[in-house]
Amino acid sequence: MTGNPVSATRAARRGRPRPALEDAFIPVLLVALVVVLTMSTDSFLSRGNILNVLTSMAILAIVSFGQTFVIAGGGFDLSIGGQVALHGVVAALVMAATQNILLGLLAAAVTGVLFGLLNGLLVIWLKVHPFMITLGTSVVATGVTLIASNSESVGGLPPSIAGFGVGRPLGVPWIVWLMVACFAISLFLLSVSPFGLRVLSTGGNREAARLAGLRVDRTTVTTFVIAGVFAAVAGAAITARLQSAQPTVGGELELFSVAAVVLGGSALHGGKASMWRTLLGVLVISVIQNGLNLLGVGDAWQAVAVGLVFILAMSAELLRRLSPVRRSRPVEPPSAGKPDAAKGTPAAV
Amino acid sequence: MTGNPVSATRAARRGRPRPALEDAFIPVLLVALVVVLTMSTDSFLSRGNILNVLTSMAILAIVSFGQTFVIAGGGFDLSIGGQVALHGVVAALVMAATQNILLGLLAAAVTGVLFGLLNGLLVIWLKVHPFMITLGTSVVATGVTLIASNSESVGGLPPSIAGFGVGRPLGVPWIVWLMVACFAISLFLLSVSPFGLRVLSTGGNREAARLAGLRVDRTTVTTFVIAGVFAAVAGAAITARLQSAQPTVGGELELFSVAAVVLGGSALHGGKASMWRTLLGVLVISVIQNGLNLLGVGDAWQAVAVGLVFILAMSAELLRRLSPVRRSRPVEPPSAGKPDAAKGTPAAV
Amino acid sequence: MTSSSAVPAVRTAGITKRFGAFTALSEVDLDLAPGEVHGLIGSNGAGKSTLIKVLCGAITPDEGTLTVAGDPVSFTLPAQAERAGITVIHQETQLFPDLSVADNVVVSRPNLRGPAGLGLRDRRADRAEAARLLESLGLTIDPGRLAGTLDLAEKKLLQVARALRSKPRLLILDEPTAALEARQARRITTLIRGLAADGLAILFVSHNLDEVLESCDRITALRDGRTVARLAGDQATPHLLAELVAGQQLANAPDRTPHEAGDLLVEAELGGADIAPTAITLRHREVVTLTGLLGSGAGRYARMLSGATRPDSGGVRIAGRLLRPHNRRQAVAAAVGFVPEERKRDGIQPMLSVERNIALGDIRRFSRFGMLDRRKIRRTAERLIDDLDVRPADPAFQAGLMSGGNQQKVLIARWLAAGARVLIVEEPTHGIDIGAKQNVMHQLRRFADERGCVVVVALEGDEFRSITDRFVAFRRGRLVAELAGNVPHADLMAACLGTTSEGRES
Amino acid sequence: ADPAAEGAAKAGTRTIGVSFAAPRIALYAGIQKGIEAEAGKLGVKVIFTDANGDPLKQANDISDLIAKGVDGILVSAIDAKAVVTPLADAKAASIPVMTVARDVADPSSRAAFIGNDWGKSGTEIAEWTCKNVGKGKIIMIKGPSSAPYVQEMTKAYKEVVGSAGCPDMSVAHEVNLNEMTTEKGLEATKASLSAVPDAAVVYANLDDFVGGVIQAVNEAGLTGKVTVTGFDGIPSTLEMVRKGQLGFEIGLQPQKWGAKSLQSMVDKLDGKEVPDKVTIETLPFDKTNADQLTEADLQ
Ligand SMILES: Nc1ncnc2c1ncn2[C@@H]1O[C@H](COP(=O)(O)OP(=O)(O)OP(=O)(O)O)[C@@H](O)[C@H]1O
Ligand SMILES: Nc1ncnc2c1ncn2[C@@H]1O[C@H](COP(=O)(O)OP(=O)(O)OP(=O)(O)O)[C@@H](O)[C@H]1O
Ligand SMILES: [Mg+2]
Ligand SMILES: [Mg+2]
Repeated sequence: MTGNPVSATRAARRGRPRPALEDAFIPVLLVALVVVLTMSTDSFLSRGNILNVLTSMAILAIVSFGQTFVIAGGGFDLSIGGQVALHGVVAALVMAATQNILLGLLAAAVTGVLFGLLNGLLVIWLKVHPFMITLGTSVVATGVTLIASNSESVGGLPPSIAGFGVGRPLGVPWIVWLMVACFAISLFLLSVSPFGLRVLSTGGNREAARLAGLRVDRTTVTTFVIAGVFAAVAGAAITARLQSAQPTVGGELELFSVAAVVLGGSALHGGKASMWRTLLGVLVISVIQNGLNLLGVGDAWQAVAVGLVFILAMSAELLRRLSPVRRSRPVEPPSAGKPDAAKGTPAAV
Repeated sequence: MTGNPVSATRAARRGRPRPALEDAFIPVLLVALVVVLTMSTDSFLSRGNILNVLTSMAILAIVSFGQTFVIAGGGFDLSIGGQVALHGVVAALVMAATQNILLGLLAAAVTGVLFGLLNGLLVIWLKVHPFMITLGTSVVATGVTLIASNSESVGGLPPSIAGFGVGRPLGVPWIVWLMVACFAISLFLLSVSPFGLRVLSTGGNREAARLAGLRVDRTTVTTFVIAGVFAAVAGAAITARLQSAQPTVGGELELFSVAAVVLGGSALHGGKASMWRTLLGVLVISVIQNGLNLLGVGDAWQAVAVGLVFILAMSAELLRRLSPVRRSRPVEPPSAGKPDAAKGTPAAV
Repeated sequence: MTSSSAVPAVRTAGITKRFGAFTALSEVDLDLAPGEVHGLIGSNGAGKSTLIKVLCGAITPDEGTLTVAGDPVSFTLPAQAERAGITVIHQETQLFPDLSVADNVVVSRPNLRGPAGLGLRDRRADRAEAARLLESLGLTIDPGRLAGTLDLAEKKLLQVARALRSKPRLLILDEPTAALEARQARRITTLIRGLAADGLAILFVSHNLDEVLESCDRITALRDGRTVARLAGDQATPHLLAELVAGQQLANAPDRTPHEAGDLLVEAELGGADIAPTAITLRHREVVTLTGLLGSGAGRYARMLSGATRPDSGGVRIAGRLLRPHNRRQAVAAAVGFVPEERKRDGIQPMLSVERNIALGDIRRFSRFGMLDRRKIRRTAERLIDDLDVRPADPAFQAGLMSGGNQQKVLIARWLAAGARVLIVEEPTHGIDIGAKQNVMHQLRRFADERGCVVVVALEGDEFRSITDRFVAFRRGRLVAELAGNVPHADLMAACLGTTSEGRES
Repeated sequence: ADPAAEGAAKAGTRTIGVSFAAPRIALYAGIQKGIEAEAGKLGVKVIFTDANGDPLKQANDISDLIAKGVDGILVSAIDAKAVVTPLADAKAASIPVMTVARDVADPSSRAAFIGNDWGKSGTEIAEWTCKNVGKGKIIMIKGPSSAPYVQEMTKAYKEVVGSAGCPDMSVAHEVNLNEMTTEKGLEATKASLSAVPDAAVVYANLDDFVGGVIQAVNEAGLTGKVTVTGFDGIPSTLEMVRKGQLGFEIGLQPQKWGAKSLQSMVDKLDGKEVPDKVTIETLPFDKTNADQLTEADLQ
C-alpha cells in the first residue's frame, strides 16, 4: 500500500466524480425537446406557455420532492397518489365545515404527518419491502377517501379560496411559488442540513449507518413523514386550484413521481439523490406532455411518446456502460437481478 | 465442520427448512376468512359461489403465474396490465378481420412473445431496474392499444366465440379450466424442469449464476417472455369472456399480481418462489373480494378491507422475526429500507 | 509430479487488461501444469482476481493468448471456460442462499430423468450426488439444507464440491482460506494437495504467505499487474515472499514494548445468544485481543460490547456511565467506535465520499446552525487522510471504489474524527495485504496509546501479538482464559482449542 | 385525424380545442368522431385533449389550450365544480367555452351547454320497464355518483318505479362505478346477482357496462329471466336488442351530438345566437322497432 505509487495516480483518474457524458444526457434531452418544440410550435417559448408548463408540473414536482427523500433513504412510496386525494379531501371537508382555510390546511398537514408516520412505522416494524407496505396503505387511503367524500367531489369551500385559484403574485401563479418554496426547503434538507447526510447514509448502506450510530429507523420514518407532508401540500393545492376536492385525483402520481426521481438520475435503491435531478426529471415529463398538447397529438400517441422518452432516458445507463472508464466491469452491475448483493443485503451471501 | 462439535449441533438446530409458524400464516388466514364468510353469509360455500370465486380469480391468477417467473428470476413486470389489454385487442382485431378464432389466439400469442422479448432485451441491454423499464413499456402498450382499438371496444368477433363465454365443460366454466392448465404448466416449469432451477439461481444470485456458467441473460429474457405469453392468454380470455376486447382492461393487474406473488410468501427480490404460494396469494385476494361482495360491502369499504388484509398478511414477517430460531442473528436483514431494493436494483444508480 | 513440465494444462502469454486508462494486468505469463499447486501472491489490487477472471472467461483480455492443453482458446463466457475444464472458486462466496445444498451443487447441470428431452429433474439423484461429493471432501451435511444457513467453511467446501463436479483440469481458488480459522484453512490446503496428487492443476491465491509456502510447488508474484517473480516452492522464504508482495523492504515488526495500563475505562458484563455471562474490563492504553475458533463467541461478545447487537443480560459501563444495551447511538455518544468484520458490507457508505464517511461518526460535531459544516469536514478529513496515509489522498473520492485496506483506514479515521476512546475492531487484517496490515496495526497501537483502548477480535489472535497487551480466549461461548500479550503461541492455541499446550504443533 | 398539427397559425382557419372527460367510453368516442367529421365540413381545426378521468389533468389541458390560443373550447367536465380556474382564464382571454354532455356547476362560466335531458331519459327507461316487466326487483349498475347524468337519471327513474303507477317494482340493489368499463360492469353485476338472486331487471346506466352485464346474466344462468336495459345506444347494442339480450335502449346518436356541438361553437364564433341549453334528440328502441333501424342510425 504505502509504497505503491500507481494507486495514487489511478485514484486520481477514477473514482472522483466528474461530469460525465451520462449525467449530461437528461439535460441534453431536455434542451433537445425545447428546441424541437420551439421550432415546431409557435407558442412553446411564449411567456404564457412557460408559466403553463410550470403550473402543470407543480403538483408532480411537489410530490416528487417528497418521493426523493423516501427513495434516497432506501424506501419507496406507492401511496403518494392515494394520499394526495385523501389529504385534499380532508382539507376540503374541514374548510367546508369551518369555512376557515387555515384550519383546512392544518388538518391536511396533520393527516399528512399521520399517514407518513403510519407508512414509516409499518415499514420499520414489519420489515417488509416498502413497496408492499405502501401499496397496502395506498389501497386503504383510496377507500377512506371515497368513504369520507361519499365518492363525490367536495365543494362548499370558503369563497376566499377562489383567490388562490387565480392569484398571480408578481405575475406568476401562486402554485408555481408553492413549488419553488417546496423545492427550496427540500434542497436545504437534502444537501445542506445534516439530515440529508443521514438520509443518504441510511439509503446507501443501512447496516453501516446503524453501526455508525445513526438512528436509521427514525430517519426512515422521517422520510415517509416528509413525503406525507408534501402529499398534503399537493392535495391542498389541488383542492385550492380546482376549488373542490376530487377523490379520484392523483392516480398516476406515485409511478410518475418515482419515474421523475429516477429519470433525473438518482438511484432507485437509495443512497444517491439530488433535488436538482428530480426537478429535471419532472421537467422532462411535463415538457413532453405540454409539447404534445400544443402539437395537438392525441392522448394515445402521447402515451406512446411518454413511454418512449422514458426508455430513451434510461438509455443514459447504456451510455454509462459504454463510456470507456467503466466499460468492462463485468462484476459490477448484473442486469436484471441483484447486483449489490454485497451492499445492503447481507443475507444474500 | 466435522471437527467442531459446536457447529455440528448448531447445524442441526438451524438450517433445514421446516414448516414454520410464518409459512403457515397465509394458509391460516385463508382458512379463517373462509370460516368467517361461511358463518356470516349463507351462500359462500355454495357450489355456485365457489365457481364464482374461481371464475373471478382466473385472470389475476394467470398473469400472476407469469409474474412469479419474472420475480423469481430477479425481475419485475409492471407492464402486465397494459399487455393484457394490448394482446386482448390484438386477438379481437385479428378475429374480427379473419373471422377465425385460432388466428386471433395465435396473433395474441405472437404479440405476447414479442412484447416479452422487448421487455427482457431492454432489461438486459439497458441494465436499468426492470421496474423502470416495464413502467415505460407499459405506458407505450397503453398508447398502442388505444391507437389500435381507436379507443373503443373491439367487437365483430366470430359468433362461435360466444361458446367460450358460457361453456362449462364438466360443469366448470372454461376459464377455470384455462387457469388450471396454466397452473399445471407453470408448476412444471418452475419446480420440475431444470429451467426452474435456472430461474431461481439467476434471481437468487445473478453473478454467481453467471459464474456458474448459466446463461443468465437468456433466462431473464425468457421469464419476461413467459409473462408476456401469460398476459396474452389472459387478454384473449377476457376478450372471449366479454365477446369484445376492452382497451381499458387490466389496470390493476400489475400491482395485484406482484402483491399476490409476495403475499404468498415468495421473495420480492427473487430467488425464492413457488407457484403454490402464488395461487394462495391470488386466492386470498379473490376470497376477500368475493366475501365483501356477498356481504354487500361497497367499493370503498372493500378497498379499505383489501388494504388492511395486505398489511395483515405482511405481518407474517413480524412473526418470522419474533420466532426464536432467527432471533439473534443481528447482522441479518437490514431492516426497513432496502432489504430487497438493493438487490433488485442493478444499475439504476 | 514428474509430468508437470510436459504439456501445461493452461498457459497464458502476454495477458494485458486495461480498465479505461488503468492497466490492471500487463503482459502476464503463467503456466499451470497438471499435478501442480501454483501459488499466486501480490498486494491488494495487484491484479490476482483480474487474472483469474481472464482465465475463466468472466472478462476478456485486451491482449495476450490463452492455451488449454496446447490449443489456443478464447473465452467470452464462463460457461466456455468451464467446458474447457477451468473452474474457479471466486473470492466472494458465490452461492444461492435460498436454494438447497444439493441445488447449489448441481445448479449448472441438474440431473434429469425420464425420456430424453422431456426435461424432468431427478432430485433424488441430485441429492445423492451432492452428498457423495461433499462426503469426499469430508463434509456430512444434509443436502436439503438451505445454503444460506451454512457457515463460512462449509460454504467454501460447498463451492469446492460444485467445482469438482465438472471434473476440471484446472481448479482456481481465489483466497479460499481468508476468513477461515487455522484448522479449517488447513483442511482446505490439505484438500488442495490431495486434488493435485490426483492430477489436477491448481492455482491458489492467498495473502497468508505461510500457507502458500507450505502448499505450493511454484509461486508467481504479481505487483501492479506485472509478474515480478516466478519461484519454485523450495526457493522461497517467508521473508522473500513478504518483500515481493510489499514491494519494499519491510521494517521488522517493532519489538513489543510493555505498556503500563492506565485507569479503568470499560467495565462490561454481558451474556447473550449462546454466550455465558462474561465480565471484561479495559483500561486506558490497552490493546486487548479477543480470540477463539470460529463461532467461539468472541465476535458475538464484541458486538454486544459495541452495542451492535442485543445482549440477553448484563450491561456496559464506559468511564462509569452505564449504557443502554443494543444502542449504537448511545455507545457512539459514549465514544465507542466499532469497525465490523465485513467492512464493505456493514461499514462503508459506498456511495458517499471519503470525507462524508469520516464525518458520519458524529454528524453533530460537523454541523453548525443546522447546516453541515463543509469546511470543517474537509479540514478534518484532510488531516486524517494524511495521518493514516489513506490512498488516494482525496477527500472527495467515492469510498465504495477504494481498496479494502484503505476502507479499513477510513473507518478508523471515522472514529478518530468522532473522538472515540474505545475502538472495537473485528478482523482488521482480513483480505488486506501485508503492507497495509503493518500500517493498520500501527494505527491501532497508536489509537490505544493516544486515545483510550482498542479491542481487536481475531480468529488468528497471534497475528496481533506485536500490539496486544492482553489476550482473551473464548471457547464455546465462554471466556476460558486471559493471557498476557507475551504468552507463548502454543499456550494461546491451547486455550482456544481446550487442549493442553503439547497437544499441537506451532 | 389531426388537422391541427400542421400550422394552426394559418390565417383565417379557426382552431377549436376540445377537452374530454374520458374519450375511452363509447359515447365520447362517438362524439369525437362526429366533431372530426363536422370539422372537415366546416373547415375548422380541432385539437383534442384527454384527461382520462383526472380533473387536475383536465385543468392543465384547458390551460394548454388557452396558451395555444384556440378560438373556442368545448369541454365535458369531469367534475362539475373543478374547472373553475381554467374557465375563468378562458373568459379573461375572451375564448368562448361550451360544455358538452357534462355541464359545469357555474353556468355563467360557459356560453352554452349541449346535452341531453337526462331526467326525461330516466323516466322513459323506467316507464318502459314498468310496462314490459311490471313486477320484481331491480339492480342498478350506475356511473360515478357525482356525475349529474347519473344523479338526474336515478332520481327520475326512482320517481316512476314503485310509484302508484308501478307498485310491484322496487330497486333492490345499487352500485356506483367510477371506472366505466365492460369488465367492471361484469364484476359488479355478478356480485349484485349473488346478493339479489331473484332480480328481474338490471338497469345499466351506460352501454359501456352493457356487454359485461349481459355476460354476467349469462354466466349466472339467468338469460331470459332477467331483463337488461341500457342507455347511450352504441351501434353494437342494436344486435343485442334484436336478439333479446337487451330489452330497451335509448340512442343518443353521439356523432350527431358531436356535429351539433361543433356547429354551435362555430355559430357562436360567427356571431349567431346560440341558446343557453342545446338539447339533442334521442332515439329510444326495443324489439318492436329495432328491425327498422340500422347501425348507421345510431351513429
Ligand atoms: N472492473 C474494473 N474496473 C476498473 N478497475 C478495476 C476493475 N476490476 C478491478 N479493477 C482494479 O484492478 C486492480 C486489480 O484488482 P484485483 O481485484 O485483480 O486485485 P487483487 O490482486 O485480487 O486484490 P485483492 O488481494 O485485494 O483481492 C485494482 O486496482 C482494482 O481496483
Ligand atoms: N446464536 C448463534 N447460534 C448458532 N450459530 C451462530 C450463532 N451466532 C453465530 N452463529 C454462527 O457461528 C458462526 C460464526 O459466527 P460469528 O462470527 O458470529 O461467531 P463469533 O461469536 O463471532 O465467533 P468468532 O470468534 O468466530 O467470530 C457463523 O456460521 C454463524 O452463522
Ligand atoms: Mg482479489
Ligand atoms: Mg466472527
